[in-house]
Amino acid sequence: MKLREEQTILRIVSKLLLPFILLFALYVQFHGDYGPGGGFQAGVIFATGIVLYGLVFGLEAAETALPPRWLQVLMPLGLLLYAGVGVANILLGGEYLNYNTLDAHDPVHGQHLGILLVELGVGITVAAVMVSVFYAFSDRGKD
Amino acid sequence: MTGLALLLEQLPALQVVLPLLAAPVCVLLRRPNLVWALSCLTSLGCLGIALTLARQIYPHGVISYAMGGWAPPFGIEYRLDELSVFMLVVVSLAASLVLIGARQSIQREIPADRIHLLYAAVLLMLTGSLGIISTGDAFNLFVFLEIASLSTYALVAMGRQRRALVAAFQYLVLGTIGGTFILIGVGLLYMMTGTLNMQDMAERLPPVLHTTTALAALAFLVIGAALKLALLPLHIWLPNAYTFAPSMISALLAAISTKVAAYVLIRFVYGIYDLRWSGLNLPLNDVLALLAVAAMLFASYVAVRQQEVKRLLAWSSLAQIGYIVLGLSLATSAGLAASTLHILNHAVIKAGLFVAVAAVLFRQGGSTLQLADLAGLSRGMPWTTAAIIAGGLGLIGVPLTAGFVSKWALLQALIESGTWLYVAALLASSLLAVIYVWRIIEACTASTGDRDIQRREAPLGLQLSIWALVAMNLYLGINSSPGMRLATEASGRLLAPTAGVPL
Amino acid sequence: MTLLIESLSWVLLVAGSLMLVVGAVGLHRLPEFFTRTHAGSLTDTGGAGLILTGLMLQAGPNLIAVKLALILLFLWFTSPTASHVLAQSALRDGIKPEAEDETS
Amino acid sequence: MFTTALVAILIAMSLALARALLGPTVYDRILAINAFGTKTVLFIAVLGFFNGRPEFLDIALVYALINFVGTVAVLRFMHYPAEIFQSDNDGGGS
Amino acid sequence: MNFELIIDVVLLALLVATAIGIASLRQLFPVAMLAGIYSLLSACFFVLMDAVDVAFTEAAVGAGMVTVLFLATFALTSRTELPTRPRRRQAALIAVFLTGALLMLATRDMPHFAAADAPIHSHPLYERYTVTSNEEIAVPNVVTSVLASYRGYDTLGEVTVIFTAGIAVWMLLAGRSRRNKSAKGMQH
Amino acid sequence: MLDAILGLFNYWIAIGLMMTGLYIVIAHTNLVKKIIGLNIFQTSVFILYISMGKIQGGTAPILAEGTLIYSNPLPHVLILTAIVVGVATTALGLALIVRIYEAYGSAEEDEIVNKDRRA
Amino acid sequence: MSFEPASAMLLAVLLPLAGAGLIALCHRWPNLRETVTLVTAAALFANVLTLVGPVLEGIRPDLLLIEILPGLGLRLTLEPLGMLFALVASGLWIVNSVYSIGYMRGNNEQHQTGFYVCFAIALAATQLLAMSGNLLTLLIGYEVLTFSTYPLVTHKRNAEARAGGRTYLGVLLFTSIALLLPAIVAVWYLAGTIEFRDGGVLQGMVTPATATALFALFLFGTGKAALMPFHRWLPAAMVAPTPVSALLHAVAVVKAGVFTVTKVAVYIFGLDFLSVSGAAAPMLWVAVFTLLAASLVALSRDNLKARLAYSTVSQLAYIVLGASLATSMGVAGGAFHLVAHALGKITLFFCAGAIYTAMHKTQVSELDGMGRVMPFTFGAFLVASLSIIGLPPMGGTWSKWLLMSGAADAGLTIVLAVLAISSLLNIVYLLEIPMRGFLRPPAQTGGNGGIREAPLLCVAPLCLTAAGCVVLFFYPQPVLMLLDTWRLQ
Repeated sequence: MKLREEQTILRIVSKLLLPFILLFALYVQFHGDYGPGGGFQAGVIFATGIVLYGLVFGLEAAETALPPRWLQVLMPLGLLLYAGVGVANILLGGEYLNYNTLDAHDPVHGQHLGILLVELGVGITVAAVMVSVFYAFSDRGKD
Repeated sequence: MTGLALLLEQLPALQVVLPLLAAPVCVLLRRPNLVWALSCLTSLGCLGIALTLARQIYPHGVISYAMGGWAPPFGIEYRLDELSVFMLVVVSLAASLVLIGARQSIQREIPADRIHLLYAAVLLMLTGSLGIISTGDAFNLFVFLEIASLSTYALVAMGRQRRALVAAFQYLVLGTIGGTFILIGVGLLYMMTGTLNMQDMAERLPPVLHTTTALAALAFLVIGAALKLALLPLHIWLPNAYTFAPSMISALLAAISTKVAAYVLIRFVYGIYDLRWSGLNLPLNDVLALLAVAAMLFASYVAVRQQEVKRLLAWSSLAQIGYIVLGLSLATSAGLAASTLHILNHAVIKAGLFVAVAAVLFRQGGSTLQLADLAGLSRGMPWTTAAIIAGGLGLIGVPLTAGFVSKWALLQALIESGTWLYVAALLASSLLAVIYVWRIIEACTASTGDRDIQRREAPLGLQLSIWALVAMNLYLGINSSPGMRLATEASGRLLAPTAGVPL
Repeated sequence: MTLLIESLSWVLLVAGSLMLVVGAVGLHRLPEFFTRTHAGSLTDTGGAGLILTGLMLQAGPNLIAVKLALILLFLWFTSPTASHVLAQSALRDGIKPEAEDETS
Repeated sequence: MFTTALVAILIAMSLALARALLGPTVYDRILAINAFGTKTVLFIAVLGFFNGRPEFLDIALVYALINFVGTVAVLRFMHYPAEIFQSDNDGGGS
Repeated sequence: MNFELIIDVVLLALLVATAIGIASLRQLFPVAMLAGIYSLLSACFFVLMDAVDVAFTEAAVGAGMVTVLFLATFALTSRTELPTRPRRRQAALIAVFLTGALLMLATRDMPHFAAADAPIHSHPLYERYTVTSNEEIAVPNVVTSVLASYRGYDTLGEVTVIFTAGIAVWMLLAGRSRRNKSAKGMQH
Repeated sequence: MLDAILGLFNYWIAIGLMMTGLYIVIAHTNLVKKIIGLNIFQTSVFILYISMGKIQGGTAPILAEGTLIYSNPLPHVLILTAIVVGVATTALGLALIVRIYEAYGSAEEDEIVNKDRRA
Repeated sequence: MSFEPASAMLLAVLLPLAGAGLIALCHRWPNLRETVTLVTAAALFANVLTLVGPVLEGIRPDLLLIEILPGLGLRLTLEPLGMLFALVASGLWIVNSVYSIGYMRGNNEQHQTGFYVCFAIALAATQLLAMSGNLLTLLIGYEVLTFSTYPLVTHKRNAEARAGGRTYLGVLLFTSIALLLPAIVAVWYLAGTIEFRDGGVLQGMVTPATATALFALFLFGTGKAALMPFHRWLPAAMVAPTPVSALLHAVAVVKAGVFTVTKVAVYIFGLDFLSVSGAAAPMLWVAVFTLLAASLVALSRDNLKARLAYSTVSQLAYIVLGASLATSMGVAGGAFHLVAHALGKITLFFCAGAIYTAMHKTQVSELDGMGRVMPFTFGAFLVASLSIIGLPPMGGTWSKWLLMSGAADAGLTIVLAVLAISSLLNIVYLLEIPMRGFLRPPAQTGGNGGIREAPLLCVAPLCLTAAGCVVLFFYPQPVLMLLDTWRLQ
């Protein structure tokens, strides 16, 4: 097919954009304290990047870049990270998700640390779920 | 403070977090038997925690737990009173008893590579249900309601027939509408009170009770909860969902989902609002009672006409939901106690019946069970037949079964409030129950005729689960004073007059 | 200096707005798909370019300007690409670039 | 001044939406919707300045990105569903 | 404020137009894209209402991921829908108008839009979040501090919801080789 | 009167949108369209919530120098969560539809019901 | 045995249950199984006999087993009425068991183990019922009896049996759930207790109108008492094997019904309250109507068992009538009739079964001349018929006498007349059978090969019970003594 030739422009542009997108996702992830954004949005943007890659270069290419096996680990991992922070708080003698306990001397720093970890957990799970949902749908059409 | 005492203080959170942690671990573990064992342990752990909490709460009263250390109403509060701890015990008990027997049945009905996901979904459903019960925050309730609902949709869809998918979809659409209605209701309430904490809401509501906004909020909350509860006429999703779900999942659904929805309804109409408030210019109890009566009669009637056992049981559940709603619509302590007790009793009875059906299906294969397929059951699986009979008698409300006690309590509450028509309806519904139960029993004892069915009893795990549930059923029927006392105390707390309430 | 930048950005903004409106009217009024593609591209590149540059002048040299530049970059990359692919698939789909004949 | 730009953008949005609703071909609609997306990006950008809090440009940035992905997705799924579903062995490349 | 109100009105009008378009179009691809537009528009509206985080999310999710999923579903299923049946339409209209009437009734006693003295702004929660949080958590984005700390438990629930959805989709769609087996099973 | 119209306008439109969404869910037989309807319904509820949080002359609740009025952040937080719930539901619903289509060869409710009835 | 009376009561309930378990275990060895049945029956009777002494002394053994709900427990209390019923039921079980063995083996019936198990459970239920200390316990015994006899009724497992079983269960459960249960809940609500107490618990708690309604609920609710229009189950249950019919009509089920009625009248309403408030009056007429109508229907039935069934309906109405008279004499008459009718009717059914076993005849019109072939059977039939009609020298005389005096006490002359008419009807429909047997010439086809009785295990019991009818006339003291104890208190 000459499909691929027709889409040269699309391929080049996408390849150019992709690093920006992933970088932007990281930015949103860690800039959430100061501006709009946070783990959830970052996860979605990251997933969108992978989706773009999959759309343009095919599912298998995407699956090589980010194998489904990883996703199956990352998905529960993010949730465990979030819930684990809470358990850590309990072990440190506070209520569940009481981030103040994370830093014995400076509760505000504890809060920052807690929010950072928790948002990371959100981001990981969301990105993994979104990508794996996309994979699942695309995978279905292979017949 | 010792570590143990410290841990005791954290139990309200651990109750919900335990299955929440176990679910992702299940996904990571992947080995079916391991995952099953983990789920069983988790649900038993939840049961243990619930019982420990009950031992604290029944003598000492409400426990408030501030999530994240933020005092309510600024953070999310877990607020456990007698009713919620009662429900915690019911849910975790039903989940443990069903899960113990689930291994073989699930193995037979679900593809091997999805079993660990299925158990994870079950645990998430448990998480959601326990979270709904524990929380004192209206929005948090919505979130956990959606966790429970989403996992339930997925579980229903895992049924073997293709109709399971359609049933799950129907459930999803209606469930989401219900959830969104609750979201609207919570939003309107938030608008009028400025808070999300249910306790705080209840305190700030009386001055604005006359506003149409507050009344509409109640209407939305009730409709939303009724959708999740499958109260007639919002019931259409339930028969299909129960019929086509994997058989052990039907047992879980029957024991947990609608019960938790009933709890949500009770929370809304008594925990936030109070049906007895005179400022409440809505004929809400009458409407609820009428719907309940309609459900009792119509659903029982439909159940009588069913040919498929799970569907029959599903319609019977709809009728039993009617009992629960009828009790709570009375707005009396006795009525609410009867409802609460019936939540427990019906959970045990129906779970037992569905597990027994699962046992039959395990030996027979297939995914639906026609009444005619039961022929010869009493010879091949006499113990399972006995369990089905015990459960059926419980549904009718024969003395010495759990069903009798709650029916007795409900009758008494109805007579106390002088609503003789409802008494008549309750009795009529019981009579219809006699008919549909008897159709099952007759089918079980019918001779096989020319067909030769080779059957033997289900594997030990399933039997264990069945007999634990039947034993619970009989125990609750014989020694129901403790259950009744707990239910009465629970309803008493909920109806206790609080300051500033315009009665 | 400030005044100069201010007025320049003002001019750019107004010009961009004008271009947007014209493009949109074109999108609406032009007879068939390919001509409308033209109008659309005009808006996306020209109008957006002008307005974003105007905003950049407003913002001054800081992160905001960088972001605006990024947006512009995105739009300039993606918009023509999208139009290009769209036109291509329309062609493949059998839509002929004939101005006279507006059929559905 | 931002007001002018906002008004212009809103007018453009309305016209694009009208085209999207009127059609007549699927491509007309997609084109219009795509153009609409671009306008939304501008709208958000200008609105930030109008409100005096221009640091929220991230949203506009995301829009620009999403818009592109959306368009690619439409074209992909409309015409070459087989292609993304099928492998494209050297496609990953680089 | 007045000009903001005009923007507000225009955006809402566009939203209504989009919604009607979605309801009436039967070519499903444009419908999916219009749904994306609907999200974009509501996100613009959210920005106008100062809800930048929500707008961010709505844009990324509603216009991005969800639209892609819709499109994928259409590609896997059908691209046009059948016309609705009149009786169904009537039933829908009745249900919808009942709900609408109830909601309209609810608006009668609502605090007015943007009124500063509405209960939700006078409740201590508001001040705690917008003022005190600066000392307690010291994160400039109040939404983040409320989301991740004050109501962090809600967010845990939110992640759980997403996780549940992930598991559910995986359970339903993964594993192509077994699917053929189960498809055979379905046809008995 | 005008005051009431302006003061409640947003809510009324949100209600109108909700009704449209609900109408799509109930009236349309295409399953995907139903899910789209659900999405519209939910998004309209979000609009209702977010309208609630707006304060006259307020700005986004991201703390900055100077004495600013911030709009109420709590509805924003709630809706963030609600959006996620919506996405999750949508994803699950669509996955179900894909499976339904594979099993029935149709994504129209009426046809599916007919096929079941015939079976 | 030196049990405490209270433990003996508990034992009376547990013994048959244990027997049922043992019978099920002895599934494979029929002889052992039947031995277990007989031993259990004998042990039960002996055990119940030990209770007679204490009860005659005026002791009321009382045992609270468990509290289901606060104030609502499983409670056993033994008073003279219950003693009488327990005695009759356990005594006749022995006879019935012997007969069953003959009948079941004679007819090669299926599922014999299940048959004996259900029988034993039914007996346990009657004991529970007889010794119940409150309405709840009574209800439990009542329901267990219903469910345990259902498999007996549908013993044949064919369509006819299932239809009969459906009517049986339908009527009994309908009445108990729709009428009896609400009546009990109402008593609980109105009086605050559902214990059986001397003089009743309702006095002063309810208005006469409520009392009337409640009494009606109780009487109709006790479907086993077969008051019209809830009598349909009784003829329907005739599809069962004859020993079951004997159990249903003589020993357990119907007697449980009338026992319930009498016990409720005496210990819940209290005779004084009942007569003062006039609550029983309407039901009196229902009983009278049932009595006459059932007799008339019996006349028109040719099927022997059906005729006997309607006769039972009519005879039960006597006992209900006795309770509804609300005088101690009337109740005593009813209670005595409980015994007399039990003995008489079980004999009649045994005879019917014997005829079926030996000759396979079921219709009255086929019995011409059979008396000469089966002299013992027909002789016993004659004796039992006379007893039921109430002619001396049979036990039934006393009950008719007591009932009539009761009616006279209450000043109800019409009732006297009705009793007289009914006795005449009894003569017509019951005596027709021995008359045909002995006086008519045998039908052409019938063999005249001398005496051809049913197996000994069938004939011996029926002779025994027929003898019992006679003994009861000459020696009614034990029963009267028991009833006296009750009246003294």
